[in-house]
Amino acid sequence: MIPLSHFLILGAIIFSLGVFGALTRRNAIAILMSIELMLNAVNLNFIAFARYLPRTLLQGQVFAIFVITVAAAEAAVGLAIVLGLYRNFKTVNVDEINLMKW
Amino acid sequence: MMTFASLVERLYAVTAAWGLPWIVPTLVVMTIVAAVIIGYIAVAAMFMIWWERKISAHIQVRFGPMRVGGWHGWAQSIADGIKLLLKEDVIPAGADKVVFVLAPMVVFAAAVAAYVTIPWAPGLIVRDLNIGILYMVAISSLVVVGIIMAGWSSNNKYSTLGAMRSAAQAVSYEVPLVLSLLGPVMIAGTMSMEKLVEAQGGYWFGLLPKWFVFPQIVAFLVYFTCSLAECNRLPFDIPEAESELVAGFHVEYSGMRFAIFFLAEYANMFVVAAIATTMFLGGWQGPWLALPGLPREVAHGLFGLFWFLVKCYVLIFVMMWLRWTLARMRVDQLMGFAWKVLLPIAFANLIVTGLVLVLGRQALLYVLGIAIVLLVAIVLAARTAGRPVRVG
Amino acid sequence: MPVKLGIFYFLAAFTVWAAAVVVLGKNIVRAAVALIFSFCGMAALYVLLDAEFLAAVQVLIYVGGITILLLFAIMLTSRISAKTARVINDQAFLSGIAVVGLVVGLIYVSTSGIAAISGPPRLPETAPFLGRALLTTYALPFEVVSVLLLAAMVGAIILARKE
Amino acid sequence: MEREREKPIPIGTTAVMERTGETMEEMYVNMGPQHPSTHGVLRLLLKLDGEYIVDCIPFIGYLHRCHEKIGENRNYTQVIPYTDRLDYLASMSMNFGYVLTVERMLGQKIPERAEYMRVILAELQRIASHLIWLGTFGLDLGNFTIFMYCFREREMVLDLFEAVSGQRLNYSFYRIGGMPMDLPDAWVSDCKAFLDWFEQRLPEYDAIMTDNVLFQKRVQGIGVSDPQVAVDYALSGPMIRACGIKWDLRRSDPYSVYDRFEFEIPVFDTCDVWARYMVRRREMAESAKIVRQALAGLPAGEIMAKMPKNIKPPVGQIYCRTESPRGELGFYMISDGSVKPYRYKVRSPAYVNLSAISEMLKGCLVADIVAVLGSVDIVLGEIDR
Repeated sequence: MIPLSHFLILGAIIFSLGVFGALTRRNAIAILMSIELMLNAVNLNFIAFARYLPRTLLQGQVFAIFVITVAAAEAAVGLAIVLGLYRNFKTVNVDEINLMKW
Repeated sequence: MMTFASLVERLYAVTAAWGLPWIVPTLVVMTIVAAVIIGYIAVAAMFMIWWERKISAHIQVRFGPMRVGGWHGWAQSIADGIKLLLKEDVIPAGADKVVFVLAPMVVFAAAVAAYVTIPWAPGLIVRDLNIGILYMVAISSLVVVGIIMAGWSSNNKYSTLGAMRSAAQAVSYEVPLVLSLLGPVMIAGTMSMEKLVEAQGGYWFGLLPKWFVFPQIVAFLVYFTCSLAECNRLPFDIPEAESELVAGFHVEYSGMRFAIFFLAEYANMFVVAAIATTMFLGGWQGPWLALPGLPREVAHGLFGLFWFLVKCYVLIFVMMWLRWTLARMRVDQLMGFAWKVLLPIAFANLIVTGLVLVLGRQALLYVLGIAIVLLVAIVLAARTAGRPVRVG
Repeated sequence: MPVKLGIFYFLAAFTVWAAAVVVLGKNIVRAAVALIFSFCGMAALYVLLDAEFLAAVQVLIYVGGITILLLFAIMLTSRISAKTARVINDQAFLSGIAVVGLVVGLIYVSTSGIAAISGPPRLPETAPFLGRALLTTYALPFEVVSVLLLAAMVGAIILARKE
Repeated sequence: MEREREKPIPIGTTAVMERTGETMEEMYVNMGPQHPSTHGVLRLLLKLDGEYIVDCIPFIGYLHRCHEKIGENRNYTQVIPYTDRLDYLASMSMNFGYVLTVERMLGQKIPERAEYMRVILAELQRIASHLIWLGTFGLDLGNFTIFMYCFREREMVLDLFEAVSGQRLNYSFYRIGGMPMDLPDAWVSDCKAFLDWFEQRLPEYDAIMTDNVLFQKRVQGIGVSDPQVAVDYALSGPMIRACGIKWDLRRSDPYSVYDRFEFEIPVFDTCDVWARYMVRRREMAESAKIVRQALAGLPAGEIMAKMPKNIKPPVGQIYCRTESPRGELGFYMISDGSVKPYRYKVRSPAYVNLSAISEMLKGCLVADIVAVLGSVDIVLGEIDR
């Protein structure tokens, strides 16, 4: 039996990688990808808990399904926004899109 | 003669008796199964290529390959395969080498992985997953990833365009495809390929086999249409349209890598035909499965495999037949067809199936349901047919 | 079983490596390809956790849907074989510190306290259970999510279309 | 025609791509000169917005052979083999136009039998040319089978031509003043047998192409050229008849003995690829009808008029036009009274028809290019000359 902590640590590492990417990547699509990574890490934790918690009713898996659904919605809207940005600014690098900054 | 699963069990028992960890027999079984599957894919694909050439030739009033191997050029595909193997391996200078090399592997791996849950005969299945059909659909969707990788990494505009078309097409057609497969799943109440086939045993009124194609004829047609699109076959072959995009995503590929794409295409054709056979045409169900003269297992194995392959290859023949008779669709028509025609039909079929399952299994209701779905289909088809085509 | 643990380590290393390529890779398309690999590794981990249904859903939706969309958007917005000089913005150092802190904290939490839990030897088939749960206990969230999907679809169409 | 381009597009498109920062949203694609459906060495520079065509510029001249200049350095008879190579899919029609021009300059009458032979061969050539067009058009649209069907029938026409002239592609069979050889024995009955066979095949083409909904949807409503545009661009042949304008030189400006035959001029007014397809499809049947009538009325007698050894047309100029399978084939010639033309100019139909392609393609999809280009029915040999 693999200890639960192994999955949690793996989730933590991937989540942190996702956070790092979301904070530092310049390309908006790369940021979206990092966010997907974070959601996946969360899913991993949910499913791990659903597997390991005693008297489980698989709430973790149910929640993971919702997370996947939300991720799909997020990807669709996010990519539409990226396309809109690209059309207006001719770039998808978020640090060059600084019209609202002063 | 035993079922495949019991053979594996015995191997496990033997190795466990020797004191080896279970990973050893698992690896042995995996290697053997993979070798058998890949061998089957290679041989079957070569046969299908030769077959397609002969069929196309006879449709087009010519003979096709006649020389290599003597009898009707049966060895033509082998000769072509050897030629492709011996060709120089060209990677374009501007290509992204890692992705370029990886792409055919992804495509082929996805095609091969789908063979795991094909129920060849009673008991003859590599692994009867309880999510079998979902697994097959999911794994098949990986092919598109490989196609996009190939298209992008070639650094060629035609291949990139082909890859983008392919992506759009695959994403669109996956939706009605999955929805159409849900009908049989709902009736059988399982996603396991083995149990789906078993659910189709027996006869209605003593003569009509209980295949899901009869109550789910609409779903079958939707699935078959979508599967043509999934395999990039004509009339949905726009990702690799020779006359528009030269050859689409694999325009820069040659030699062995091209051969792998080619092989994967035919392997995929077989996979979609196998899914259709399993879900709609009763899989290995057929007469003589319990032939008195033979032992039960032998009859099951032989005739099960026979019926399964016959049904698969009939479907493949229909795919080839369509390819050599129809013209290619246009990109926008293709997308419109998926979203405006197939998807509503698939939904309507799903709703009717659900209603019938909940309200009772009266045959009358089935007929009524089919009539409604057909009506919707006809109305939709008539509407799209009557609509003026986009200008400018 | 040590073999299972070995498989886990292999999959974990593969997934983390792929995720690292996603986050740190210079080439955006390669990052997307790595994302696909990391999703596949994730799906394999789900299988280890007896969640075959979710593994298949993961492959179907993430690999077959979301990453394809991502690749599509990448091809629409960046040049073929574009190589941008800088992919990381100015906050790299600060973010690095913050993320190291985060990962240390998370690992500390993960290893202390809940490590002893161990579940049933094997979960039964989950798909029928999930289906029932979604339409009974979780019917309301299910409907809410479907409305969310609809809203997202409408929003995406409106945002992406040209005038 | 007002076409706004910020920057002129140089021949080397890579330079443009580098400058404009190409993305997939707006990009330049070179279609050809090596492309399976540009019917030879045509090159189209396409500006695409996704899959939609913003602009299209044809580049021609990859097959330029100085046809006109060569013609000015040969005597009148020697030019005939060169005209074969203009439209190599309709060499008989090219010969016909050329010899007719010289004969008109000379004011030469030719024997009846030769006139009938010319009409028969030219109409058979029209059938063969339209068959190639139909086959390759099907190929462009992804229907491979029609290609083989069409080539099967074309082979029969070529067999007939071979029996007459000994050649299968570049016949050089017409002579100034008549025909060099008479029809061989049993040729007339062979030809009739072919027509019987061919007219039965036409419904087969309909079954696989015309009645196919997928095909109809592919070709209807795309590549529209308004009648005004068609006239402005001086389109001719099936291209203009697909715009609802009944313009066929066999009727509008009759030459040879065409005024003696009963035949329809198919006209369609939807102006799209479908209309061009239908016009050509019907023209094949009409040509078969003409050949039947000509075979029935084929007079006996001489096939060559008495001609001087050196053909020296009187000083002057002439423009003579005939209806080739692709449209108005005009030959313009200035004679200075010597054995060679002083100026020799060809007005080739596909060249003129192709010039309207950027008008027709605007707003179409990439996939429509092949359909529209196919519907123009180009032969690079006569475009590039």
